[in-house]
Amino acid sequence: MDHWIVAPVVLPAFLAPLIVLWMRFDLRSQRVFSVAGMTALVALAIALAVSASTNGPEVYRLGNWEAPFGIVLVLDRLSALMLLLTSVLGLAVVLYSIGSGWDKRGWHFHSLMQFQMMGINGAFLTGDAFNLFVFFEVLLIASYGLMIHSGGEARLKAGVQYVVYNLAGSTLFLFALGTIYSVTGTLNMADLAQKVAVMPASETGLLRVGAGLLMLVFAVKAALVPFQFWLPATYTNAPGPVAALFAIMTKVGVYAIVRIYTLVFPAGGTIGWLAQEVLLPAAAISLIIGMIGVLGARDMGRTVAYSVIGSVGTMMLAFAQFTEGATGAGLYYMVHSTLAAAALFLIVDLVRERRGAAGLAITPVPPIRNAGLIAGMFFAGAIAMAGMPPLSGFIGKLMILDATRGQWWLWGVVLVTSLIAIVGFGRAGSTVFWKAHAAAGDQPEPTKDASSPGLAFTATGGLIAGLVALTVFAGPTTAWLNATAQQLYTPSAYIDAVMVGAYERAWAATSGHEDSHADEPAESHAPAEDHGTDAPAEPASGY
Amino acid sequence: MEALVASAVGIMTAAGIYLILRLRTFPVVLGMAMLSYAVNIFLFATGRLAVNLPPILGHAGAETAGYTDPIPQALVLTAIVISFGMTAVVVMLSLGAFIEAGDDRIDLGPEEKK
Amino acid sequence: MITYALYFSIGCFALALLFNLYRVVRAPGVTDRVLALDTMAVDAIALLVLFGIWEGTAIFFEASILYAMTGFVATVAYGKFLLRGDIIE
Amino acid sequence: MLKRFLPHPHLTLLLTVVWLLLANAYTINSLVFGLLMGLVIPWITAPYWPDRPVIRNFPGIVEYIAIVMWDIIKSNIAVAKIVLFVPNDKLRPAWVTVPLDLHEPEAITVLAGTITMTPGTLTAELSADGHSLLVHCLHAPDPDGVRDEIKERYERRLKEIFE
Amino acid sequence: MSPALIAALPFLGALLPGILIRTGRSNTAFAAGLTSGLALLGLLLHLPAVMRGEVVQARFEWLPAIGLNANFMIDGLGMLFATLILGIGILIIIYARFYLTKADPAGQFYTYLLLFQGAMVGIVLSDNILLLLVFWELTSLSSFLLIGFWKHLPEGRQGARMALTVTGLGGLSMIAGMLILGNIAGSYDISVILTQKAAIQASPLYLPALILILGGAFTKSAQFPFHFWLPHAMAAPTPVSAYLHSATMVKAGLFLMARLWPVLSGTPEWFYIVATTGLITMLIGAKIALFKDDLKALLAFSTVSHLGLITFLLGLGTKTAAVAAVFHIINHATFKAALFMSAGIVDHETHTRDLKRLGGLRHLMPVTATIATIAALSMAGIPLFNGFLSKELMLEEAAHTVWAGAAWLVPLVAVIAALFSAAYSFRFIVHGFFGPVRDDYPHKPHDPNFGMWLSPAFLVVLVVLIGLMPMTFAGPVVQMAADAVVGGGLHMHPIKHWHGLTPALVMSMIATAGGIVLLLSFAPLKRMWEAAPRPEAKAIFDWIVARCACVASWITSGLHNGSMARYLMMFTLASIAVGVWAWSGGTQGPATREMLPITPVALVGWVMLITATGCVVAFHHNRFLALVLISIVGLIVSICFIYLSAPDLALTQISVEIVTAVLMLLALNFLPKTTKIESSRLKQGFDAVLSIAGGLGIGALIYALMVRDFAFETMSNYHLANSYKLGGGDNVVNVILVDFRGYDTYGEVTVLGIAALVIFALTEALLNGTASKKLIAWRPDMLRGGDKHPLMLLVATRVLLPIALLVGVFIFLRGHNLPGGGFIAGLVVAIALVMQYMASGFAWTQARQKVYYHVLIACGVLAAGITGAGAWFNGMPFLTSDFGYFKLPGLEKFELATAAGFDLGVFLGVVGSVLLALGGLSRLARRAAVLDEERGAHIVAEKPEAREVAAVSSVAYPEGTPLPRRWLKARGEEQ
Amino acid sequence: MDLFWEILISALLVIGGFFGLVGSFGLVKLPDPMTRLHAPTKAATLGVGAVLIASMIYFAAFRDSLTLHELMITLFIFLTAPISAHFLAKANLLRNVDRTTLTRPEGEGDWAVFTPLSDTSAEELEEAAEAERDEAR
Ligand code: NA
Ligand code: NA
Repeated sequence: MDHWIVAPVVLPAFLAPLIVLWMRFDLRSQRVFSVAGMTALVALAIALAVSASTNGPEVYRLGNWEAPFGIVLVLDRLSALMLLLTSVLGLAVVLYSIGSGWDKRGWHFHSLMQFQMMGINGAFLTGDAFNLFVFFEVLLIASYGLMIHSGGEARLKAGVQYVVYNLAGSTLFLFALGTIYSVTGTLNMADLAQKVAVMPASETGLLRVGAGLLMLVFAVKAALVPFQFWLPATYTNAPGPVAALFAIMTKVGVYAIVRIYTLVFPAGGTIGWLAQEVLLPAAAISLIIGMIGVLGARDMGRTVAYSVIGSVGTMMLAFAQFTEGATGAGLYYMVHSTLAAAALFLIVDLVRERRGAAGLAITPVPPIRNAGLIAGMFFAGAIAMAGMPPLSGFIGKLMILDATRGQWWLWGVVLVTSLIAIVGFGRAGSTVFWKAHAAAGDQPEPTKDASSPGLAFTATGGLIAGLVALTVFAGPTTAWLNATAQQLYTPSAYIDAVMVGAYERAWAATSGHEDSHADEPAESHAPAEDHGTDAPAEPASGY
Repeated sequence: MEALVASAVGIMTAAGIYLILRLRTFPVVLGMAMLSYAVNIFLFATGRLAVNLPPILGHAGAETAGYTDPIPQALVLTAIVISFGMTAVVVMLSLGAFIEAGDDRIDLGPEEKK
Repeated sequence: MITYALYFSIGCFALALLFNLYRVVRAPGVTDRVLALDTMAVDAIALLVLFGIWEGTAIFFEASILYAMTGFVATVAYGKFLLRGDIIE
Repeated sequence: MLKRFLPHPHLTLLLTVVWLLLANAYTINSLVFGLLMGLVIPWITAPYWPDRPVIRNFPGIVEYIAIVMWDIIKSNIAVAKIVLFVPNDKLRPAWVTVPLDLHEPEAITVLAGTITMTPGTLTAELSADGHSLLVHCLHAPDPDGVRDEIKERYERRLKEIFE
Repeated sequence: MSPALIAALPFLGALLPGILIRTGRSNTAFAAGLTSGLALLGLLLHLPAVMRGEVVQARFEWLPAIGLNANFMIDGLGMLFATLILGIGILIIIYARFYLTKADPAGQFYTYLLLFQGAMVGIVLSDNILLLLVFWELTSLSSFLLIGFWKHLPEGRQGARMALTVTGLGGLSMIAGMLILGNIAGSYDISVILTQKAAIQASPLYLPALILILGGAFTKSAQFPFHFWLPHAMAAPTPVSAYLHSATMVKAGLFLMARLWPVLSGTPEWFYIVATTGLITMLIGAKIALFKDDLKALLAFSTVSHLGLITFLLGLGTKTAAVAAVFHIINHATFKAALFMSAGIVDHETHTRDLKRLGGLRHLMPVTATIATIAALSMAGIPLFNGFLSKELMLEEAAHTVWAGAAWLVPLVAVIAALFSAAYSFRFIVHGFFGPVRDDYPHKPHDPNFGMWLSPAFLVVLVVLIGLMPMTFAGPVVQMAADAVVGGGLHMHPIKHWHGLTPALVMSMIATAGGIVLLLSFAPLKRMWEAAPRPEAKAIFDWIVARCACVASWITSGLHNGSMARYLMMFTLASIAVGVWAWSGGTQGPATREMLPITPVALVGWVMLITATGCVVAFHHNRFLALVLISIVGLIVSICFIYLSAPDLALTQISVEIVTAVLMLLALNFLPKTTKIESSRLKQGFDAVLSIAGGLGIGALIYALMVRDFAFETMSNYHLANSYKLGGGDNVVNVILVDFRGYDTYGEVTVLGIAALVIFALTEALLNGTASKKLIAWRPDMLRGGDKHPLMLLVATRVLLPIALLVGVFIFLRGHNLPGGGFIAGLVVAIALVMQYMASGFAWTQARQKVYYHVLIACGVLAAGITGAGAWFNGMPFLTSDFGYFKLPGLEKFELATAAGFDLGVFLGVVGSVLLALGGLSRLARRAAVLDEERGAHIVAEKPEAREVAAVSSVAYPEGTPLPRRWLKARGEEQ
Repeated sequence: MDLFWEILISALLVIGGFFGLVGSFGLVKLPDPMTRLHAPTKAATLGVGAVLIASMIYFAAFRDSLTLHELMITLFIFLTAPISAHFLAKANLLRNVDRTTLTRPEGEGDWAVFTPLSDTSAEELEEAAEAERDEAR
């Protein structure tokens, strides 16, 4: 078995406590190890992506227990893609934090980053619904810590809302999981898929409730309307690099929706088109609300934050089609918008760090240091985010429009909101960067502790370069992503990889084990023995 | 018995929802606590109810009666621990916000009064 | 005979719990309520033990120990709060 | 030498016995493990309990416990009677100040605990200088008698045990 | 040279100014010019082939999945436009070198200009409409940068935004149109689309596609009613105006209409939309231009008018009109660019562009005056200049056009437009250059140096040459381009000066004469014009955008108003709605399980739980009381777990309960002790209804679940059967936790550890940030007694600690087989230590702590991880456990399981996390408790300094314990 | 012999139940916080104690498993109950008891709970008490 699959979880899970244990007081070592860890994660993710694109879904049985009795990790194209995206973002963010000095403004930044990676990677890899909850919590709690990194009134108040909102989400998650388990008797996603497919009609009511509530949980993470409320204040008040990292957080929700509603509750199956019926209107309204927010926001951070909501809406419009083509387009747009949002948050942070007391308000302040370069990057980021050519946002939108042909209202929404976003970004950018030249007063004093601004710019530029690469190599990228979509819409490969022979092997292990422990006082365990003998009779209820 | 448990879960949920809709952090935290009780019992009850059949081998009251479903229990244990960690963080966070802001309102004000 | 005694005892402690509850709901001051909570923990331990006898299982004793311990700590914590505000000084 | 490996023999014994009670398995394994714990835990917790008291009169403890047990039973009956049959307006609650001769904190604590556990009395407070206990009586027509009984029945014995 | 390379060259060239600008502006301009020149050269190498009717192609796959490919082609139309773009580009680059001052960032200018040039060349050479879209939008973006080039000018910023908004709008509409068009045609390649005329025009989506595409073309080419952005784009430096807003970019819309002419034109829809729009634009633009005093504004509206003219011609859908359109495109590019550059020279020299302040310049700057006069006469349509020829062709076409049955309408409008056109052209000459020399120019002008007038002079030469010998100098090009426009097979009639006394000539004469009359009566007309109310497009646009922004702001901040209650209300509402809706879409089977009987004790428990819950809600304003009540709920819940066969849960619940209570009390110390009633009765009522709905929903859900069996065999049967055999433990829950689903637990202990780290980090932030001062200033807000460390508690906790630790060890060890385990044990030990903190205080206890809690947490997470990773050495997956039975001499057999190592990790993590978290809270309290900052400095952190504190505080009793001084003295004497 | 154990166990159970009930009844019946403190702390200890002993005997006599866990629990309750009561009494002294009804202890100091510490000045305490009284009204 290929142990590398678990490495994206275990590596940060070891690194983080080691940083706490040995390097608590040594920022330099923390930085070295953090960057090394992130780099290793990138390398790992690349290797896993290569593996996933040549092999089918690969299964890693934790504790050597067969599914559904133990927890399995499953590596397929989609999870490999998410791992890669996460680690690239993580690396950029860590570099930026070091360059901007954010990491030294509070405790445990680097260990929390590693824990954050552990949580996100875990969520992307797991093949078990409850384990998904656990890793959601890991990534959430790490994100709480990162969000409030270095404190301050506004940040803490926004932090309270962020945490409380997500606590409500976690509660809903448990209600949903409980419902699903209570109907199906299993938590493994592949096993669930099998069982849901042959679910007796009498159970569909409750099952649908479980599926519907679960959708909402993911909608909370993805910040889909009406669950988007937590996002603007959180992203605006979080430290810049953290907000950039959070670009992937909404995608965790998106990932979960894509995964669960192609694998476990496929559209048109037992539960009908439940997912689409919920998702499509939510996505459209998110897109509208988000882009209106881009225009209506009075602070640059919020401009970007709302564009994240809008972009999630955009990609969900594609995913909610539940077709292979649209999913491919959605995946492309997801990769693009993650990088674009992260880049924009870093740029916004560059601005904030240099505008001193003026903060991010969309008002003219005398030109900041490196204004030209920052303005250029903002221009590029905004173009990408608004979906203007030539950057990947345009291509993504084009693909989504192409895949949703015939739904004219949807085209209208996408195109009109694009215009609103263009106007919004244009206003923000021209006020902050251009009107600045007309503003009176001295150049604002930048924050002192940027140890190496070059690194910060490199990290930001790197993300923009990523967007450019995504544009230039759109052909091969979409080919890969379309194959990913194809894999998602042939879930049998996933299910087979996890479940074929699993019950038989599991119960065979039981009988094999009886001999090796024959010397044990078995008489005190008579009830267990009873179960052992009669249970194998009905293992494969899902087949 | 099922009716008692279900109604208790429902009432605790209702109490929790009411409290999280308040305007100060403290009642909201209390509401979260109520909700987590409710969800824990909910999750636990998804394994169906059983009296004196703890999933401890060889300790069942009547050996033929079997055991109650251990999976939800394990899940609830995990959930309890996680929600404890979360509660600790949210309590500390709301305290920090209170100290910084001088009040414990949970609202931010329109776009944080900007 | 033991069965009836158990019935009686369980009934007593259940009733006791309700009395405690009354004192929690209706009390002039807060100390009474903490006291009622403390008593509840003690009555709960008794019920636990009685339940153990009823079901013939000794599996609940650890719970009893823990209840005793936590009941005590809770009372002390609440008491210290009433006394000083800051429970860890 | 023995002192070095067994700095708190009473505690070690107590912990070993408690372990056996807990484990409820009276086997060699349990005994060995219990002893091990009995040695290790006092060593770990030593900083948290500096100045562990020296018990001077071991048999005295047994006698004291017996007396207290008996008094608890008596007290419960007495209190039950008061609760059930004495109307509230007939109740004569009283505050009694008990000046202390005991020195050891542990001894004072035991005394205060004993007072609380026995009939109708309850240690409410210690004076700031540690000289006196403030005892509340549920129904004490004769407060001075209560004070004298406490000093005679419990404090004297505790002084023998601890000091 | 490959067409792709021709399009790419300007982009590559755009990189140069950034590098070269340090070596000087001339080098930069030279490099930029060289790039354009190179591209032009490459292009012209293909001229012979294209003239022969060949199409040069280059194809690259970019995004084959949706048919977006980098396909380029050079045909006649592309050749013409590309030549114009690159040729005029070179002239503009030269002109700009002298126009820009030293203060202007010339490097940026050339970068933007070349970006624009590349985008423009890309548009005209694209053989793929999606690729064309990319370039199309790029021109919008680069023009945004160029218009806003002078960042300090508000007009520049506003003009840039307006241009971006309007052309962006068009671009988006065009995206939709192109997607539809490509879909009808089955390909996005233009060369393919152009062959699909029948299919396209027959498609029901033809009209939507047409409108959407025209939306792009009209906005770009400033057609009515989108014409208003163009004059405001004149805030750009003049070279930009000359290049983008007269010669090239605004012609992109025309190009597009010409490009798709073969497949889109010829239908009534096309005619009525395009021709009408063109005609109206022509008229309106000309009329407004006459009354503009700003030279550039006049030229801008004139451009609008001429663009309308060309649009009108294209809209007619006839081949002759197409020829006229192509010809006028060339002519307009030459005279209008020359005019803009002249206006720029005037501005540059006199420092004003206001016609009212000018006049008489022909004496001071004869060269400029000559150039401007020739170009303006061409614009007016005076014979011998090229403008005359194409205008004649237009009037000829107009004369034969019947609009909705009215034969007189189009000719009439055309004549009026031409008349205005003549008038403003004359005004440009007369008011600018004729008349007496004034003495009040803002700056005394003279002719600029050679470099600045070279470019317009060159264009004016073309104006004259084409005007004189059209078939020699323009004929082949017009033939080539027009042939491409009409889709081949064009037999062009020669362009002649004299066709006899045609209606066109008459109309032309009327126009010229009328123009002169208009100019003569200009002053009264101008007064009338200024007196008349007229819609100010910019004001309307600004109003609309401001309204939109305002509404957007209102929606955004109204929706996201920071009210958590509303956010959570929406959350709840949506959850209930989706739950009910989802349920109603499925079926619900009847009950299949027998219910358990309700025992009296259970009923009592239920009553208590419900009462306590109700009281929490009713009394939640009294926070302390609410905590007590919550503890009761917790107690009952844990008893409920015991009753329902979940001892592990009960133990965990109750021990978590107590730690939570301590935590909440620590926080409540600072927080207000009561919650004021702030919500209105209405809100309370609504919240109550919502909560009850939510409660009913969840209650009904769990009831419905409990009355039915699992639809399939639950997986836990396997766990029950194999917990002992394969997991080595009797406590199935524990075996699940540490073995079957140990990975969950791994995540869970991590969560706990992270929580503690977060709390610690937050504490540090509060202690070292602005909060620190607030903390020091904080004063207790409740009654406080005097006894910090009550003696009885002190003694009791000291006695209890060893026993509690023993109990912890016991619970840890038995967990695998009986209720217990690492988590509960960890909590027990933590609670035992918390008791020490409560009794003896933070400093005293902390000083006795031998291990930092950070270390415990890290070791816990690591221990769990290492146990899990240990399996790798056996070649097994992460977290694979093993167990065995061992025997030591003298002892009985005992079991050892690797899962215990995992549980140990959990144990350590829990102890460390709980204590680190509580410690954080109490450190805040310590900071608050001191009256002066000095003592605050001694707060013990998880830092090496803690050891020093430990050394200091070796006293047996913490400060503040009520110990008799007498005894202390006595003890001191004893020692 | 079994009958003897049965009677013993039953008696203990009845006694336990009785005292448990009386303790909680006292909590309801007695007139003021100080007197209420007496009832449960004592009655309940005997109540639980009797039940615990009954349980111990029951398992030894009828289930053949001598467990002494119950002793542990009893020990624990007996050790902790006075402390809880003490704390609540102190809280009562601070909040619910008129200070003038108490005699001051002999010697220099006052009762511990009334001795102000360095961290809170007398005025502050007074202010807080004032505020708390307002709150109560
Ligand atoms: Na767990
Ligand atoms: Na356990």
